[in-house]
Amino acid sequence: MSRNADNWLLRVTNLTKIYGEPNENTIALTGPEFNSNICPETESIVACADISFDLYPGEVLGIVGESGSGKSTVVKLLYFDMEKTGGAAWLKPYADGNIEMLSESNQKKRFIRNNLMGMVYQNPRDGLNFNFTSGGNIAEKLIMAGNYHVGEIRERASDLLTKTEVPVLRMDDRPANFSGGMQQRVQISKAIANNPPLLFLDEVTTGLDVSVQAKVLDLIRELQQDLGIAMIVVSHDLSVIRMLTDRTIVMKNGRIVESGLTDQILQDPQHEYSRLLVSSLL
Amino acid sequence: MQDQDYILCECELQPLEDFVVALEETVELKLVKEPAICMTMVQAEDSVEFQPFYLGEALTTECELLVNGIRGIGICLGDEPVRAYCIAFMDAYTQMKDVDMQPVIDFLGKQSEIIEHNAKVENNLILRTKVDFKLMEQD
Amino acid sequence: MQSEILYDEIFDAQEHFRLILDSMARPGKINVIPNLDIQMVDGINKASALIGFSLLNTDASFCAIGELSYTIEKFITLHTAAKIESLQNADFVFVKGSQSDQFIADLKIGTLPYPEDSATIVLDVLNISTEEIADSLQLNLKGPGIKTVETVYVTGLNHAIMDAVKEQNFEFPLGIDLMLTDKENNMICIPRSNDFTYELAEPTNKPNYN
Amino acid sequence: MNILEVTHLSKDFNLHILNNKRIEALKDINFTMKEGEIIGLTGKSGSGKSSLMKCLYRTYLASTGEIIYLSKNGPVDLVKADDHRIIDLRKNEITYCSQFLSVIPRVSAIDVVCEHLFRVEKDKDFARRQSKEMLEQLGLPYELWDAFPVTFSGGEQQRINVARAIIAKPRFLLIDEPTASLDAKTKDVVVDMILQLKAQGTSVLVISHDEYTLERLCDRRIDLKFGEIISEELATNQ
Amino acid sequence: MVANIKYANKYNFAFIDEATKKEIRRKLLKAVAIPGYQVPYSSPEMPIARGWGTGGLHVTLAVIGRKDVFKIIDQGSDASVNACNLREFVQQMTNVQTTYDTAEATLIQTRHRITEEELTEDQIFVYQVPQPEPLRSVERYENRTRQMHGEADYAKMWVSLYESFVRDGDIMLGAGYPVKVNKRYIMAPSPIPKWDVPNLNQSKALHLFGAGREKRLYAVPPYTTVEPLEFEDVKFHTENFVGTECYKTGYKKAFLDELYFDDGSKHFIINDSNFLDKLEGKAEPKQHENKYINQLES
Amino acid sequence: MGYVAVKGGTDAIHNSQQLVEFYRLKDATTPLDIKQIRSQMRMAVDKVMGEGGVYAPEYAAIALKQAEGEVFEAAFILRAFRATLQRKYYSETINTREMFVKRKISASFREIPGGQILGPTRDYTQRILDTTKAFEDQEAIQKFLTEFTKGIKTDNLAEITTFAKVIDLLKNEGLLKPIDPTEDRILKDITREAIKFPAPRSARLQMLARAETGGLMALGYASMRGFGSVHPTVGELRYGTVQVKVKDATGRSRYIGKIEVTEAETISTGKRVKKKVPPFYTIGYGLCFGQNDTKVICMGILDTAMRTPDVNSPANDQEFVLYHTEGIESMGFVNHLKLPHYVTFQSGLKNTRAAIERSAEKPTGQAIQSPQLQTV
Repeated sequence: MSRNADNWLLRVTNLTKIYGEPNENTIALTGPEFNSNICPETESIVACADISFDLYPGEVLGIVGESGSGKSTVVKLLYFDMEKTGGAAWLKPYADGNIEMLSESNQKKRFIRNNLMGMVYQNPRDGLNFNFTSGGNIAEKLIMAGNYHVGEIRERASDLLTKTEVPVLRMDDRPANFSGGMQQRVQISKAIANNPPLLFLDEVTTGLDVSVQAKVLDLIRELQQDLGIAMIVVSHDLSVIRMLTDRTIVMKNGRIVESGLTDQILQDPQHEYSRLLVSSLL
Repeated sequence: MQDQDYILCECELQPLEDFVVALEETVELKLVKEPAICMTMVQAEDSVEFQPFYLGEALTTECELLVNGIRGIGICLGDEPVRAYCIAFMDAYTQMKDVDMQPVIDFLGKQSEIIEHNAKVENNLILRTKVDFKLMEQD
Repeated sequence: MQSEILYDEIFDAQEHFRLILDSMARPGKINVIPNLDIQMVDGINKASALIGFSLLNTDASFCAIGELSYTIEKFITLHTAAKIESLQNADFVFVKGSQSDQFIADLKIGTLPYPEDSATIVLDVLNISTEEIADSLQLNLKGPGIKTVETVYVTGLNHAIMDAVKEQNFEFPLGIDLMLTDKENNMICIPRSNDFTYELAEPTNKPNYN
Repeated sequence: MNILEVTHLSKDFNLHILNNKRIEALKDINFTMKEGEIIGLTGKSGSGKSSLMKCLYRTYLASTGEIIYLSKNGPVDLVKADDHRIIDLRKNEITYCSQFLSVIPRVSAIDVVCEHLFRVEKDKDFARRQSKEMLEQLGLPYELWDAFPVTFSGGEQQRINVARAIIAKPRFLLIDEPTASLDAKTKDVVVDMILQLKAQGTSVLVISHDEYTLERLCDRRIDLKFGEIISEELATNQ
Repeated sequence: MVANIKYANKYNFAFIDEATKKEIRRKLLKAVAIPGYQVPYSSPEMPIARGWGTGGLHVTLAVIGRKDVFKIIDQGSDASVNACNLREFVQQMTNVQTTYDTAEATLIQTRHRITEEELTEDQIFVYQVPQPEPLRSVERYENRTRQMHGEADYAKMWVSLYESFVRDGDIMLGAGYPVKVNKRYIMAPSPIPKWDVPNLNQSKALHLFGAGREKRLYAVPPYTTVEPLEFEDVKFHTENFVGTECYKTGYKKAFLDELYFDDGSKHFIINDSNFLDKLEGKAEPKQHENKYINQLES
Repeated sequence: MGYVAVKGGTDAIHNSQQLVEFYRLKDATTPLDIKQIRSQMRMAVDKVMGEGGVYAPEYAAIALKQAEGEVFEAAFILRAFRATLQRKYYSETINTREMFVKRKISASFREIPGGQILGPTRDYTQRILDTTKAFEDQEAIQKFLTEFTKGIKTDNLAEITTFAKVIDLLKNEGLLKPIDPTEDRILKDITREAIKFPAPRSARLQMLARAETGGLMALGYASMRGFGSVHPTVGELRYGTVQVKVKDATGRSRYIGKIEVTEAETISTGKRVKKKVPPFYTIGYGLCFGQNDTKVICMGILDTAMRTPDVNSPANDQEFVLYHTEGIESMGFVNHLKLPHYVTFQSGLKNTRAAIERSAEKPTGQAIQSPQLQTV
């Protein structure tokens, strides 16, 4: 598919999230140049501000930064887990990209989330309902998108579990008793159950053993290749970013300090903070 | 002297009833609303942030009448048809002109004294339960 | 200036409410509010006023718009003690069917968790009938309460109001509910759950053979 | 027609760790390249050959200058073009083959080679067949085909790296030391493969220290020293 | 001097004060306009205990007029203690005519059953609802279930049905089987047996639901689509009385009570007392029709 | 067959009501006078009013008599009685700073303005069963009354005064947490509209004021004991009468009587939300009809607890606290289990029997598959 200015999948402009009661100076007095995202006048916290980017179909975008940089906030805002303070976002498959999705009613947001997005959280508990079986968790996502056929649901669930290397025999077990890596793979199955065009991955390997981490990353790579899903990968770990992404945004104190091709960010970082990040990796 | 409503709500019922009965014969009287019970929602507020809230309802009796064409309204807590009527009557009566108010003033004054005296006695009984730290130290 | 009123707050209110409930449960079903001998003010259908008497009290708010709105508001407050509110906050809105449709966009439509926190419009029209009348708007009603389709004919109703209502009711359960009354105390209701369409009468005044 | 026009290209690095020492990796580079041409980049190590190649591929951001690349859809300045445009070109026209295989863990040799084909080719078996053919030509032992290249020797990795670049049949190939650790026989295979690409219209910029390779491949050579072009000459084989 | 009428207060018609009646009436209209949606209301305490039908009473007393003919049943029976108690209360407070005859009634209050006899367009059917929130079993917090309804976010509910099937080979919900009203809201039909659930669909009567303790009102207007939750391949079904019949009438197409006699023997009897009376009196009451009943042999 | 009795329900109910009366009266003792109950069962009457949410001492006494002393039941009767009466008036805000104080203590300071006034309290009565109460007669009562009031010099009585509040002292010194500007300060009435969550503070205080004492105590105690983090100091606890005024139809402010209330301010160390904010004290507020120390203290604890939501501690969870301390509702619902449920039970029975049958047919260990998936 050729890339031109109009075939973006997700367009984000000036996305902003502020906690507390900001005043008119809050934005101006926070950010990387102040090395803080807390407004000195109001103590409001600028989780992220002025975040703009386009994501293309099938593209994998990385967002990297230290904890508190606002990288997770960005995906949580886009997945409607949080309410934005300002900014806008459009998703092509929703109303042909003509309606700003962050201002839609919750009913419509839910539709978008159920049908057009998937999310994998760092903690499987956030993405999975531990009171349901792993099959039930996948069923939840399928049902949300309108599949009400138990046979088909179970067939799809067993396909997904196979694809993500979770033993199908454990379909009717609750993920609470699974290992961390397996929980994460169930979570991924659930997230991609509806073949969403867009998948968010928020620190998905953090907290897993290194060997398990590698397997999860492989799985994501494979899925990306096989299904061509566009992804936004949030991680503080540059090796994850290097392995998965085409393009990378570097965030600090709630702002984008640099964005570019992933190999360029890694080999020729422009911003002082990116250089620091990269040098700590090498 | 305390406010008229206060005296009429707090005084003994019998003298009030007797006093009103005596006056009734001197005037033309029309009952607009017979004494009936209803509810009053009691509003309170917390003592620090002054957050208003509703504490609960209090049973109330209300009555309305015309004394020589002058409207009198009586409201008091409890199921008290006679008292509510008397308050309404007195409310209208004390708004009348060309009537000798001295008996009314005397009545209210006397009742007020009784009420105040009783309250003071109770208060003094209560104050006996005050813990006196200074005394303990001196001993 | 308390006007005398022969209205039984217990039994008339109950009887009228049952008729309103029936009309709300069966959109398009015409119920007739019994003609009570009460002193009216100009500018509002008697049936609309009776709807107000039956449903309003201090705990509810309303407003009237258009000509004579001040008189109507005073009249209704006097008899119900209901609060007069701004258009944006009113629970009930009394308005003429000939009114322009702009006010509709200001009405509250509720929120997704609490969709009932929304306005009800009590709309005065000239005629409501099951049979076609000259210059009428033909309303085709479909939805809960209706077996197949219900058709009613209404005169004195600006069709732009119906367009505006449709627009406001776009995202069910958000929306507003309609009560229509006419000069003869006929009443129909159109709840937000209703999926209505309308047809305008032919511009030429065709003779009515019925 | 010129497929590439590089004018006043320079690249500085600011080493903030070393007291913000500035290094001028490339200084005012100017050259053009014709469609279907093979240009060899020569010079001692540290002369800026790889930096130049990375600037062309946008792994490095040029400090000044222009790199006008004539894509299928018209001219593009590779210095200023939008990231998405670059990704698009990388997927469809420009391939960069570095000196070292950037290993993808836990992917078999065959699949590493196929990576590009998988993106455009739905039929995975067909892609794998092509990949096998190429590995066979390059003489990679069969038993390694399904193994993970992480553990391979330098020469073996090099073959895979070259194979995955060439199999993509790019319009513009940037290739860094394709023959450095290969035996003479394999060297010839690689050179032949590149020449075959040229025959199909590919333009190639190649870095090599190997005179034999340069001799056989290049239409022209550009010699760099301290980040500047010191000579530009037609190849002897022309 | 006025008479001392202390302690001699008379109760208002239909007990509840007029302001509260108006509030309930306004809320009922909203409930009808948004079928299946639970409207919060003030729900004042009644002289019967919370959980004993206060919500049903609120609705009944807010709609009832002097011309109504009132019937009340509990567990299908006109004579059950709770029904008797409430009937007497309503009668005392309104002086309306009461009846056992389903066809004759204009206003019917019920606990746990829909009458076996078909309801008509002239009837209002009022349910006493103990637990109005169908999602409570999957979400304990009210503000979250509200949000779920608001956004039609019913996946959790469906997954619980799916899991029930996976665990036990069937959707193990009995009385109060959740339904979807007008393709939008999931609603608790009060604990009526599954047998009755299909009779809500496209009913001729108006159905009003009152949950007093939980302070919610909701409604199903006549001629409204009401569908029990079911999967395309795992279907809702009603209670199975195959192989049994009413020991008094031999009738098979009605909801039956299971009785144990003193000798330990088990018998079945028609649950709806008025329906049973009519059959025994050789009358032919018109029964509800639905695809589940229609399949049965009489 | 118990409840299934055909047509027999009505008579049984009537006879049951009669039987209740029989047991209440069968010993033919002197009838309890309402005034007696009101004065000698003062605490029970107060509890009935508090939990009934209606201030009407005489009616509460009647309800207690009718309920044979069951406080729950009496409160319930009072609540139902309320439903039939129009609410005609809303009072002006009562002023507890001008309370006629009958009891006033503080745990946070030794000496407070006006001193520690114990008032009528059972706290120090040593709970020794006083068997002489069995012989109490008119004479004894008169004797006590004369003795008790003897010491009062009626010609030289101290004036009635009002007292400064302990929390005002703390407040003036700037020790209290500044008012949270984000708090929803709207005035809601939960008897007029069902409570919505998150509930504004006005609704929470109203719910607590009429909640059941035992329920409040269980949760307040839990919070102090460790299932929560509020363990306050009683800043001040007051009991006494306050004046009630309303506006009449002509708009004049009218005194209509006084009511007895108990009030508590509990002081806790505030949770710090922002870093640079010092550790101000937070105040929990409790107020209820009648005299009920336990209730207002627990109300104060829960008022504080609910202001910092935390699902891990029941006392900090608004929905949990407010839904489950409503005594009339919990009592009713618990008791509704006594109603016949044979239709619902039958419905469940069908499911259970079928499931047991299915499990008997199915070989153990085999996963259940949907009909379409037998072969998967």
